[in-house]
Amino acid sequence: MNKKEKGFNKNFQLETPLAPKRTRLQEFWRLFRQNRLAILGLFIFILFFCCAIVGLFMTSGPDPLLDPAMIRLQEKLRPPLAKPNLDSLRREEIPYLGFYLMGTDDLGRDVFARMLQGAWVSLTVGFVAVGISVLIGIFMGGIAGYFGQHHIRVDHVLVTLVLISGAALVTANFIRSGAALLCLTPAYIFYFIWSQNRSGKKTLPLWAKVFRKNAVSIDTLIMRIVDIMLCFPSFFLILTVVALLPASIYNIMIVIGLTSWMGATRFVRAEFLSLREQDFVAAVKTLGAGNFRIIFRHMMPNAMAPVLVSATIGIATAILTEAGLSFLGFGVPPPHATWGNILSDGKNFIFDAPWLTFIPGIAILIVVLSFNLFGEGLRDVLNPKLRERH
Amino acid sequence: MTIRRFLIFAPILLIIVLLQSYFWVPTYEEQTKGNPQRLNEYIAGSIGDASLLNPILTADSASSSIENMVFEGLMDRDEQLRFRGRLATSWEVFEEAYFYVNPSADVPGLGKADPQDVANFLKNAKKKKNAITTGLKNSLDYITSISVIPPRNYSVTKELKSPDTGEQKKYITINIAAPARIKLVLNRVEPNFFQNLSYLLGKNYFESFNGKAYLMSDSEMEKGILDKYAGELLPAVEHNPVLLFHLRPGVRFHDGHLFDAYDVKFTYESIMNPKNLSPRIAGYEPVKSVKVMDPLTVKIVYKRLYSPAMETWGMGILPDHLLNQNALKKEAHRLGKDPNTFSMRQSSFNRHPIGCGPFRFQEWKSDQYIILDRFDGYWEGPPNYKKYVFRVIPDQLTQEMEFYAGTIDSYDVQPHQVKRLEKDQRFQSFSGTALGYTYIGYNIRRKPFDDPRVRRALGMAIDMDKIINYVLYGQGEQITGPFVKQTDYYNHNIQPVPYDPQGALTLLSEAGWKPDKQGWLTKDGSKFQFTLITNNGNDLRKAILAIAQDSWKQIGIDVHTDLLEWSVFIQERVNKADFDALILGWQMGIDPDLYQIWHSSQTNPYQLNFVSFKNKEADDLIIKIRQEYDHNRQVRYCRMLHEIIAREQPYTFLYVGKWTAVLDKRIVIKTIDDTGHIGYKKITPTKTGSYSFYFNKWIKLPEAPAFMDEG
Amino acid sequence: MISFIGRSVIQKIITLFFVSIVSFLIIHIAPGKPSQVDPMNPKFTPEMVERFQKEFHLDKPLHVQYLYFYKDLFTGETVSWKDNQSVLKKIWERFLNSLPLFIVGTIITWTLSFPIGIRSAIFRGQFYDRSATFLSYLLISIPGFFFAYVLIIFVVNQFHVPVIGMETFGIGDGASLPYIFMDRIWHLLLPSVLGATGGIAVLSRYVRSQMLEVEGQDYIRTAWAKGLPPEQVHYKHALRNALLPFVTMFGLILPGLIGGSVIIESIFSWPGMGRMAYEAILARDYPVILTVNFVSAVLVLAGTFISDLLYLVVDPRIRL
Amino acid sequence: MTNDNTLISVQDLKVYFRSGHECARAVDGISFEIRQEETVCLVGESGCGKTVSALSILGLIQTPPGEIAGGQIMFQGKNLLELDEEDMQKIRGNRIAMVFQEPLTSLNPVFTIEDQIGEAISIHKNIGSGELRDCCIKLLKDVGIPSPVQRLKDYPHQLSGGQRQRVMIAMALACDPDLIIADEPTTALDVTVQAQILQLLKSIQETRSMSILYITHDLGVVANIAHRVYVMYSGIVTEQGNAAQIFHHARHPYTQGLLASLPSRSKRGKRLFSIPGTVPNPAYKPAGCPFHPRCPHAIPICGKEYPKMCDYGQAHLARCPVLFKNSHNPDKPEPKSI
Repeated sequence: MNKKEKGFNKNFQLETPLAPKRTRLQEFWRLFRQNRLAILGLFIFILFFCCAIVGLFMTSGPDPLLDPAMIRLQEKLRPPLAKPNLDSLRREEIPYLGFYLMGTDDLGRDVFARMLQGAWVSLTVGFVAVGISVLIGIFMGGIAGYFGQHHIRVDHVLVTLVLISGAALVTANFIRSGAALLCLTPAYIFYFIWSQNRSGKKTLPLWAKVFRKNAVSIDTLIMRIVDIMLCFPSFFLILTVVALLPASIYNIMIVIGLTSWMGATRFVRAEFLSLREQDFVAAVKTLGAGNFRIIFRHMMPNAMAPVLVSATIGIATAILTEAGLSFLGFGVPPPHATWGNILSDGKNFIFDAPWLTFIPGIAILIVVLSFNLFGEGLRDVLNPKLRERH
Repeated sequence: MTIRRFLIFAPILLIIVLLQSYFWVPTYEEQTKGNPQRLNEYIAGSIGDASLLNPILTADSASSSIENMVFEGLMDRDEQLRFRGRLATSWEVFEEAYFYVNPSADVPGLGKADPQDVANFLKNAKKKKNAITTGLKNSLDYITSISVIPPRNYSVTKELKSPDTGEQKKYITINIAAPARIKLVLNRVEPNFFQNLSYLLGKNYFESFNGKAYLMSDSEMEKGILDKYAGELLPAVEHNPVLLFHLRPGVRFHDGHLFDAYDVKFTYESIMNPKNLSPRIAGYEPVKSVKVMDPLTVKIVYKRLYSPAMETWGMGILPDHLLNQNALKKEAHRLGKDPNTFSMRQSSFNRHPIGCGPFRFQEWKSDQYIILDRFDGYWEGPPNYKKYVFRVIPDQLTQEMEFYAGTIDSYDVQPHQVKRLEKDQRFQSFSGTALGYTYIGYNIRRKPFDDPRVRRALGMAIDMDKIINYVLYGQGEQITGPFVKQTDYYNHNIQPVPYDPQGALTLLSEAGWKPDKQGWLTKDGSKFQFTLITNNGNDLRKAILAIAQDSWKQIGIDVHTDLLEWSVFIQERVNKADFDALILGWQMGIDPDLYQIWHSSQTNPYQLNFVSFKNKEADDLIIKIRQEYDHNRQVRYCRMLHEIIAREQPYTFLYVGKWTAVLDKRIVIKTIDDTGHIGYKKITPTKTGSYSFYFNKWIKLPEAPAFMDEG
Repeated sequence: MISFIGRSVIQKIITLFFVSIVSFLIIHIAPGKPSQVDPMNPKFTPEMVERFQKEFHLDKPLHVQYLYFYKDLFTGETVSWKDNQSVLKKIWERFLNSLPLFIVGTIITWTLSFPIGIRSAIFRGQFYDRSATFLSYLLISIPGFFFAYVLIIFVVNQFHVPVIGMETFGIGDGASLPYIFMDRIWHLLLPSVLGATGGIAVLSRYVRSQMLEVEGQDYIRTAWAKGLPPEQVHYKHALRNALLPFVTMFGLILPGLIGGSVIIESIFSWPGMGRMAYEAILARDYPVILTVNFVSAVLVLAGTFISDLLYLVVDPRIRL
Repeated sequence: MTNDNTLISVQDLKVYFRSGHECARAVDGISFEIRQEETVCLVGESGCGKTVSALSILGLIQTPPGEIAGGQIMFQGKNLLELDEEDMQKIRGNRIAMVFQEPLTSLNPVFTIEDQIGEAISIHKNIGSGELRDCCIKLLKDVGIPSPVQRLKDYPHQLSGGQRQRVMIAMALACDPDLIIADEPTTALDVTVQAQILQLLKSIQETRSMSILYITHDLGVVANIAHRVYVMYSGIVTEQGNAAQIFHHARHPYTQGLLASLPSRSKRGKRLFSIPGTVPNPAYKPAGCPFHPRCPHAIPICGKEYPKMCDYGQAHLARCPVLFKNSHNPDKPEPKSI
């Protein structure tokens, strides 16, 4: 046998050279390309993105090429492709294209210019809102998934409650009692440090023991917060908050973001919980990597897939939500044009100027559709369970 | 396999069931043309539902439109805007004037006089008829009786008003030893009465009356505190205008109960009852007393001159027998509620109202419809329509489609649709000038709006014609002042602020605003910039916002705009006067009382003069207007006030809108004259543009009639 | 089992408590005060505002208001500030209106999405699957109100029948019962289809992915190897397993009872929950807003609870 | 090559899996036959195409992405590849049954044992429900499950691994098939249970006189159960013969490597041998002999020419011309195994 062993080919190649090596991205692209609908979605998405960028440059600045705010009352409700009536317009009022590509609205503003501007604004609303929700989601989900078993002690809860009620009292103009409560917190912290230094091994009094008892695990806490948030019907919550706050584009983005992070939190938490148990994390841990490094370098990239998918679809949802709010009069206020408010403004003219309804309506439809298809494609590709079977 | 079959057939079956329902549904044709019942119903559409059907508890327009049908007031205004009796057949307006005899004053030709002497002196003066001025002569002529009220002692308890609103309330008991008083009954209201009388009794007779001298307090209070109450408790002179209503006999509520003067008194008391939280309380606060003289006569005495008084009695009269203390207690018992806290607000009456109007309440389905049936016992004869239906359709567009389909009878046309619908052969359209106007208000507290030149210039920069033509589609008129344009109070001589951007620039440069290199107006190194706000949900205001921003940008003013939700807009910005400029509208009554909006005392937070317009002259006129009962004099004051406001330009008055409503052409006025002959007339709007003035006579015909006067 | 239920109920009650606090705070801290009476009415004086505030305890500190409100709520005495009607009665009325919409919508969603999703999974990657995918995404991508208008205009112009409201206006007088019933169904059709579009799309996608997941399992291969016909493999073996998560979703549709879409209800003049809540928000009618919120939170929690229980019942693998 | 008592013969079967522009040749032209009442083993490393061949016999290859690119499977005179789906169903479970690798996941978790066994019977046999139950009980008894009546109402998760595999076997036996394909039925089980299951299979094969196609990578099992053995590598059969021939006179370097890597008493204390490298990616197989990159005897021609089957007589064939030539060269001694 020894002889034979020696006889085995020494020049064998450990890895078969014939299978081409691909990076993860290439592999991803190879799979993604097979989904024609998703490719279509991506294509429209890129087109939309370009439009939005081009639109941003063409419609902003001190002297934009296409001024979406330019009011030409005498040119109102002109149908698409109509030529402007040159006699009645000042020179700066003549549309850049020489005609109204998508007609004009009830104030004679160029719908094309407004659509271009709206593309960027709608995109921003979608991205920022989803960005906020994804950030919160990753943060909360990450903490719940990674530090989940850590416990919050009774005194933490009490100190937080005292802090909050103190702050509330101060804002409600009961400054003295509020300040007293606020001072209690550092006092307790000092006491805590002092007693720790001093006592060492001495037994603690009963109340201190109660105070140091574990009240609730971080995971439970965060998931309960998620539960609480999920108890509010989402559109209704958005509507309440938007109706109560002064209308502004930022409020809308923030509100949509703040009310839609629960999904991302759950995804990230689930991924983290399963990743944490996996061998490679244990391996990294034994190598002495810090929590921060483990989370961001090793776990986060692996947990991103479902978040990415839900983010893509979230952008589409945000655009639709904004349109719905616009319908109720709580959308992004002027001077920002969004596709949502162009559409809801236009609906009053559905019999007199149908293009004001149909152009933004169909535009939203196409863009949201492309986002959804793209997201679906991503899901297929990123989902390892489905991938194996291809 | 069963599961698979089920999965395929269930949805198909479902779809079939759902779709086949189409064949059961009556088409619009069947509902309108094929349904003879439909001709006897009038269906109105509304965006919002009514809240409560009780005229004293609500002030929203949806509720009012139903309340007007179910309840009837003492009087209303006719086509010419004159008062017209409804539940009251006639009324008298006169005055009871009082003054305290001033023992310290010298009456010319009488010296210091006791009450009886003064009374006799006045009687003689009246008889002599050779007064010094015509004013005095007239005033004396108006007097119908003179009497002396002997002195009397009484005490009142007052809540102590302390400036820093301390938490504890203090009360003070004041003993009053009131001197003798003379009561004069005038046959009309004369605001200048005492002024004229002072020619007779001496210039200082009224002014020098020292009310303080007659006040005493038990407690060791400072004198100064007592003095504060002197003017209130013992005013030297007092006008007590009186309204005496003679009520229509034999009028019945829908439940058959006879209407009488006690119902009027009850209605007044309900409004004043703090438990009811009536939003109409302000209009009745000047009432001193409501007295039932006999079941068909009610006398309303006012504390002071208050010319809008008449207007307030158009309010629907509530049935005493259904809502008084006893009735409410019974209802509370029935519902198992605490009778002591149970108020009219909780009563089920508010959802099943009973009045004495032309229609009786039938059914109310929240957010769906309210149905009223005609009241056959209506005193003026029952209306032609058998039913009045109020449908709630919250979406404008679907309302429009329902109107086209014939399931709503009227539709309030949006400005941009007027052109299309006016020409439509199926409909008759009415238009008129609205009672409200839209304006841009400037916060005069803030610079640079404190300068009338700036305000004027801002107005000059806006091309009103453009707004009216393009935003309102011609459905509006320019307005120059705060009065209702179709009334006499409106001063038609005042020219609107012209559209003149160059002129605006000149005015602004007079005020110190010069263009900088980029064309922005600056003064002392700071740019002319401010924020213009309005509420959201109003497309016209939104459009004006954009236009104003654009026009001001043209002359170099940097304007930011903001749209706010209504209640935030009102409560956070308007009420707290936290704004630079705003676009808003006022819905006006016909009465020219402008106290709340323009008087300088009304500029505090939560008051309506939020632009802080303060003008001495204007203040005087405003007071005079609300005290003047004489129409012609009132008109004169109003026109003067109009002039001042137009000069000061605290607002840029924009426009008063024109409303257009379309009705099915088959709806006409049907009249039956004494001989029983039936005549049909085309519906024509009244002077105020109310096309539904003769609503009780309306009826829908199967075919549109051809009238001679039709073009 | 009992300890699970007990623990879960206690947990839900605590959550509910926090929900009540959060919703109370959101509403009260946000700008804008309730306006029972139009503040722009010139006849409305500041003294009256004060009196209103007193009447509705708005002058009290927040925690007292909180106690007042929830005391009223639990004794059933909460009344709307707008019209003094009992809030619970109002909600019940609206609930009855929303109910048929909800039921028909849910039935449409569930009966349609299953066949669509299952067939997509069976014909994965083929034309049917692709077009179903495309269509379902098309449906969720249309802005709801735009779609509603297009549909309404189309139906009204083509068929000349009313689609607005809960029934053809005035059908109550004189029509026989089947007519009234069918008329109701017709009026339910468009709004519930519109309400269901999103649901169909999402649910059918979910059914598809669940089916795909299950179809890849070994026991499906076993079933094939037994020589079962494809129907039985797909509709018995695969479906039974794919159904598990959906059984639990039955619990989660419970909150939909009180949801109701403001937009669809406004467009179709449907006097449902959504619109009442929306109008309450605009009028700052706190009792109504808070009660709706509370009830919906209760339903959400009850829904999750039911779905947990259902999972226990349905999945033989889980035993406590 | 086919005898009269051949039950099934697979000839030149090719199964490819396409994905995009790639084509994985999982089974690349294999031929084997199984005679009646015979246990045949298909041996090879994981990923060499054993399971795919088995599945393609039953027509369970998903198309797409899989496709049967050629060959035929003759079973009782019919080419299974040409049968339509309906006829195929009549064969599956009825004439040919299969036992899978993972008893844990191969039983449907939501149906009871009775459902799952009974289903297999009722689908192929016309049988009343009472009879069905008896059948199930008998089957369970046959496969050695204690107290079968109680077990009937159990769900799979309530059984142990060994019992589940017995249930699987019972299911396979349900219709008295002519051939049972057992795809690594013991891999997931404890060693003791493994032996029991093997014993069970063996006894069943003897008592019921059926054929078994046993797929495994475990040569120990092969030695225990097989009458004849096919060794597969990368989608092709590299060597075939009866158990003795394969174990004692392995002719293919791959088989030799496999045997060398078996632990045995004689090798105690020595380092265990392992074949270097891994099975090639089925989409990117090397040209010529697929084993040549790992082969100690490889010569340049191995990388160019596809090797032919070389007949060593007595139905012992191996696909290695190099060793065949060597063995017939009198200069060199015949390769000798221990």
